[in-house]
Amino acid sequence: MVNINALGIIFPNTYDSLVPQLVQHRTMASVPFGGRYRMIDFTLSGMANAGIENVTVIAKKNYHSLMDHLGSGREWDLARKRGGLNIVPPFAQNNVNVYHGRVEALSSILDFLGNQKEKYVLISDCNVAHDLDFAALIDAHVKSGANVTMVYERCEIPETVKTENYTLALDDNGKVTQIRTNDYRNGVQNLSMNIIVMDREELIIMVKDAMVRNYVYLERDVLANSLNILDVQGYEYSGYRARICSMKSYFDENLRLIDKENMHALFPEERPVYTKVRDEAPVRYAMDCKVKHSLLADGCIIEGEVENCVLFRGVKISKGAVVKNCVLMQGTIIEPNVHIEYVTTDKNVTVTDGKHLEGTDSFPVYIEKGTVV
Amino acid sequence: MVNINALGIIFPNTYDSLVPQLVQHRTMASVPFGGRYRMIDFTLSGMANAGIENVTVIAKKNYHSLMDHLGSGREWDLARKRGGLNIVPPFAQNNVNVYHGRVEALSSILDFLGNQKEKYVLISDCNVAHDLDFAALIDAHVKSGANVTMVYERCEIPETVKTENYTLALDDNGKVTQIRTNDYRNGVQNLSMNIIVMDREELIIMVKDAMVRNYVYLERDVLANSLNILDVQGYEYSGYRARICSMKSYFDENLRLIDKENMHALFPEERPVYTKVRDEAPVRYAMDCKVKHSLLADGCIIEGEVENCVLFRGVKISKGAVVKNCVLMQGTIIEPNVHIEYVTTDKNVTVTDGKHLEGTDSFPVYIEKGTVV
Amino acid sequence: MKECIAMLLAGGQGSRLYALTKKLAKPAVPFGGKYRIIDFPLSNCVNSGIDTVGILTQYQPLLLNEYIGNGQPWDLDRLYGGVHVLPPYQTATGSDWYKGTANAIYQNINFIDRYDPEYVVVLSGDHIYKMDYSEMLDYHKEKGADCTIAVLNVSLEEAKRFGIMTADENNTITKFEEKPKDPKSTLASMGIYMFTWSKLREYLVADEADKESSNDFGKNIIPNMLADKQKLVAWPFDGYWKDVGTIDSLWEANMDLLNPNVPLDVWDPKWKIYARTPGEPSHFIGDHAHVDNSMVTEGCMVEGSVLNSVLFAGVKIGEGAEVDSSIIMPGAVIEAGAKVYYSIIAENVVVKKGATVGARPEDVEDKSKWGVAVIGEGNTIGENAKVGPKAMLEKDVGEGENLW
Amino acid sequence: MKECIAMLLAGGQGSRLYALTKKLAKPAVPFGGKYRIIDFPLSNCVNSGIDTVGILTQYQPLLLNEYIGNGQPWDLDRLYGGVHVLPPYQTATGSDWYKGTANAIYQNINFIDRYDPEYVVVLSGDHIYKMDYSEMLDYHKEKGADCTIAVLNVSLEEAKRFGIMTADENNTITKFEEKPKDPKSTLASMGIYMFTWSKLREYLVADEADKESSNDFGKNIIPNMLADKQKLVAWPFDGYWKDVGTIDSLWEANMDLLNPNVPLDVWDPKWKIYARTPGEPSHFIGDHAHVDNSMVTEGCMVEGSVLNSVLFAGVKIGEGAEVDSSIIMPGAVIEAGAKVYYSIIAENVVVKKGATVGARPEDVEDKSKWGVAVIGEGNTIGENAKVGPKAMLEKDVGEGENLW
Repeated sequence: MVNINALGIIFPNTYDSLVPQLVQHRTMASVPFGGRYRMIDFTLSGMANAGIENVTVIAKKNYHSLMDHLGSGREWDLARKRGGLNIVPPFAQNNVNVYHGRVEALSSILDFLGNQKEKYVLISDCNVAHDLDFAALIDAHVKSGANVTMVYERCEIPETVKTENYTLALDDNGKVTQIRTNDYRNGVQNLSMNIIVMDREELIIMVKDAMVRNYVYLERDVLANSLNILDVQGYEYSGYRARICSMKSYFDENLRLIDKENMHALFPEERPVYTKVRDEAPVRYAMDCKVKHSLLADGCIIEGEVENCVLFRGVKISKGAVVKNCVLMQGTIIEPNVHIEYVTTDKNVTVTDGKHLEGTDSFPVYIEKGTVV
Repeated sequence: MVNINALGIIFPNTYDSLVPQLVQHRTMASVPFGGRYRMIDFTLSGMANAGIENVTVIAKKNYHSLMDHLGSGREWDLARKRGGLNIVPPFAQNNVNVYHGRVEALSSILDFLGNQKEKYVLISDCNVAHDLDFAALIDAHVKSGANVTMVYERCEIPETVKTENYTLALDDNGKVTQIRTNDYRNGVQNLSMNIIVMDREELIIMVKDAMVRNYVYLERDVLANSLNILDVQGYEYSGYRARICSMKSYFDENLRLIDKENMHALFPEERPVYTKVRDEAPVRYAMDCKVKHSLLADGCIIEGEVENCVLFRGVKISKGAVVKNCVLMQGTIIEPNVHIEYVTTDKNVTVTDGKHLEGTDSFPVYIEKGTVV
Repeated sequence: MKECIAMLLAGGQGSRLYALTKKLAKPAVPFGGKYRIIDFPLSNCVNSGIDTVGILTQYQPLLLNEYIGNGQPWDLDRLYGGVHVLPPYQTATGSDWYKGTANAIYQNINFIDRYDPEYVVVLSGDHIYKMDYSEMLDYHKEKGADCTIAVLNVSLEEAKRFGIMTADENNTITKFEEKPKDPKSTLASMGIYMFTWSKLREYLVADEADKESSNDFGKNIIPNMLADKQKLVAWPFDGYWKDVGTIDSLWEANMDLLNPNVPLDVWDPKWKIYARTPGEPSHFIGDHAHVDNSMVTEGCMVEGSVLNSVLFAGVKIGEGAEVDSSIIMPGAVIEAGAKVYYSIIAENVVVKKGATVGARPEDVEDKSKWGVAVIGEGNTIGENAKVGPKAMLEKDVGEGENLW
Repeated sequence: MKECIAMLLAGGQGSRLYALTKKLAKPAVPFGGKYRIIDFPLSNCVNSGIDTVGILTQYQPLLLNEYIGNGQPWDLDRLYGGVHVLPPYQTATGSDWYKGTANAIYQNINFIDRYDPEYVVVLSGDHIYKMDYSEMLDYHKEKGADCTIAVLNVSLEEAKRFGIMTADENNTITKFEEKPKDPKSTLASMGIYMFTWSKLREYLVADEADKESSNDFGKNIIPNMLADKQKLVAWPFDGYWKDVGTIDSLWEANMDLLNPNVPLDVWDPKWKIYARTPGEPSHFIGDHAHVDNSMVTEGCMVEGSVLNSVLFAGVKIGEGAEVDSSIIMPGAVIEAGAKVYYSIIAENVVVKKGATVGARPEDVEDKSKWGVAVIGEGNTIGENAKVGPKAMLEKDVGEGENLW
């Protein structure tokens, strides 16, 4: 009767380096996305919706905003006496030791892993917002009898991740025959989504062994070299996904969401995406405002003109302002008669009266947190 | 109607160095005390009982067990949407920067301090378990009109803190005329308890100024040099207190609590001490066990003989075992026919069948966490 | 011990809200895009520093109970205190439904005594307003009153519908009349009473012993205290306040949110109105949408025209649909080309393609026939059907049906 | 959607517990040192993976309500699901107190439907046992049953007090009799029913329509299902189980905790019994204290002799006092030199210096006069007073008074 027999492990800092401006004060996991979410919400809600009741987040750095966002895990119904949400800060241990690979990160929680009751482990990064049904994934893993299941998508490898990816070669039965590191080929590949499922006790043995051998990366150093002895299965995800792998993709993926179909694909009714509640009032559309083709989160006040924009919570667009093709994060204030296009503002940016600011489709401007322009 | 107009700030790591064995895997704040508490429980419950609804814990290192203990602050009724309990890990910020003095620690939360609504700030360490009425202290501070109120007790300075203390010289009106650093005199002194109350906005200015001047210690570098321009008031605490300043004092202070009067003094009914709930069953006294002059926390099972001991949660004393003058932390298992005296065991120690182990009054033996003897 | 706790009377069925309260207690009726009526007094409590609230209810409490839950959305999940829903119960010596407002409090004397408060503020669950009860308490203490009643200045005409006070120059109340035909004053009771608990307790016990009493604050407790020369004081309030007990007043209060000249502001970060919300994605405004002077919230999909209206969570407005001066409650769908004018559309209603609900007053010749149209929860208005103004529908309407 | 939710019948006043349930619903009666009776079924639920529980109650719910609160102590504070106390309520068409166990569930069909469960397990709030309901559910599914009833093998003599099943070799129930004079079987119903919800729902609706019905599971629902040839299956349970509805059984169940040969173990970390506890300091055992074969918990101060007894939180046993085979509930004080034998001392009772309550059976000549003595909540037994065995006190006893 207990729900799904797996625990979750999330790495919030993976691919931080691809969006340096966005992670100055936060982790990839806490990068705001889609008006009211943070990247981790998709992975964490996916786990919660699959019935996973025990999730560990292994933080690396800059995780204060993440702690604040996750709190006790209440919003994901993960505030539990037993299991629930557990954030492990690497520095909390006596040895100040910022791990780099998954092996080292996992080695810091081996005792914990040993004491859990769940049979399987689901491991994920959070730089991709998706609607992967984790319950179906785990089910497929169990049915296949494989040692490890790796999720991949069929796509071209984005330029920025050509030096930081795994791709899979598969046989006709979906068995992984090769794991390539930093695949730079053009054309559609089986790009790993860095989501894997495996047996908890096998993972513990694997990590212990890897530590002894001084291995760093779970996929490159361990799995890739064990395909002859392990049954590693590929699992394709072909649904909607927003991959954040550059400042440009951050901008593009936000705007791409302004579409009924895409919204339904990323936010299906049967698998809600949870996030921290902020008690904002509804959006106030003032008299004579103009808004077209946009996404707006609660707490915004709109007096001016908005087109093809994603407005996060509490954004104010003053009278006479014109805002087009923009991603404006929480608390951005656009003063009267401002004209901006192709701009991403970080939190609490103010663009003052009458300013004109324009990026281009291929090079959107980014304005740092708290800046007054 | 809002309760007391002060926020709390707690330093969990102060005096860690005096009990090195106890803080190998924890902070001073999370050192177990009195059978079912941690040191921070006394300070934090005192704040909660005074009606303080906004408490920040500025951690330095080893704070994972502390995070686990405090959780969302629910047990202290500090799980709030606004205010409540807030743990600030120093490494959470981008600059990896372990502060040493209060000035640097406070400087890391200046923005936060600036945004709060409370008029006063109450700052405390947690190496002393006491029953100081913080509401009365803050009240006295407000009534006195002083800039700063410092709490002290009249006592001899313990040897181990002679190199790490402040003492106060006071005039007839209780005004502090001198703050001595590392006072090594014998005899009764006005020993600072490192608990101070002051105006929040004045504290912000003071810390900013100290940062500019590269000052490190709030008391030594700032207050001690400003007694001519600031009205610093002394406030004497003369109630029961257990000061943890050495492994010996840790042992002694636990045993000193086995006394009706002392229990009532540290745990008065009108100001309960809260701690994390652990769902242990009541203590089971088996047939023909013998227990005398002891404190026992829930979850213990007693089959043997116990005298003058403090048993933490879930300790098991097997048949035929004799345990005298011991402090046994959570999960300690004493197997049959063991004889131990003058021993402190850390968590999850097992003393195996028939072993004999004896320290002395002046030199109690300490056994590390998880050891099997 | 708590200095002051609040008792919130949420008992009424709110039968004048008809179709809207068939399955819902009045305080749970949706309001203002993402709130329910009870969010206002509850948020007032927590913003005023009152952390202990008893909610007295006996009508359809299930939804209200679930909505309140542990009180966390209002920061009222406290270990000591917090919010508690208090239905009637049986004791060893018998049992009773709440007979009147005073009896509801009387039956919960044990609850109140547990917190040993000095003061108890009695509130209603069906008023929209923002008020700092701590200021009212300060006034109560300053005046040394036994009971302080919040009052509003109304017109002589309106006064006939209220409990009306006469007060001297110190605001001491000298007279109290329920719905006077010939009002002597325009100080209307807002139904918000601050009592010194020991005093109220005494009067509740006496009132319960009086078999003739209707056990009501306005009819019994207040007149009895006045007759005994207890000190009753009027505390004047000049902010926004509205009893939303009727369809018209509920509609108006929602419209007031859209009027920049009315002092009802839910966007003020210093006095937030808290609510339990489902948490849906950002709302979507389509290419051909037109939104003007309106409120729109999470989960909405707007592809049509929305004017002077309040949309709740998850509402869908299809392409070419027209919504004017209406309140569209959670989950309702207005399909392409449908028209909704001056209406209240309850939760999960579907107005199918091309259907029309309600009318603009300017489009109705006989003004006596005009009024706000209401479609009750979960009903469907068929394609191209027509529902006239002032309608009060509690059933589906078939395709093409004309109920004008 | 939830696969299985639990409905816990906690309605009874428990009048056979007399003085102990005067201000308390039976499920809230303290048990086993730090628990209350209801902790057992609630902990069973959460340990079995059931995270949605409705508690049906109408008698003195205030304390039970406060005790359950948001369900956090049992890890049942869930955003979707969790524990909910369900008192009776009024609807637009009327209102009713719960008429019987089946009616209590009937009135909350809306609550159950909200979770759209496949199965509903119906539990009682007054049994002490540890059971994995998920095993029962597996059995129910495996057998393809409409209703599975947990049964215990009892003696022929005991069988007369129970609902007794006759089952075939596949455990399919062929016959059910309430308290038969001449039992045909020794399979006794434990009052734990696992239903396929769609089936139960059907029978509840039919039962409600039947004006003759007493709306009870044992008297109506089960016999009706049996008569209709629905598949009813017996699920044999062989662990510890006790109905603690009488003073004697309540006392015995507490004593069972002290008996190493009885399979009732609250120390098992794999099946914890959760409770809401006040959180008091470690307990203190004095220099001259003597504690043997007993349970002692937080906040106790023991300076006297405690034998074969269960002490609850904050109990004080003075120097030279003697407590034997007794249950001392939270906050009670047994002063120096007082003697308490074979008694249940309710919350906050004070037994003053030198007083005696109860007697050892060996010290009573006429055995028919012997029995467990009970002192009701909050009473004081004066210095050197004497209260005999089998007493049932609900008032103070003066200094030196002899009530033997």
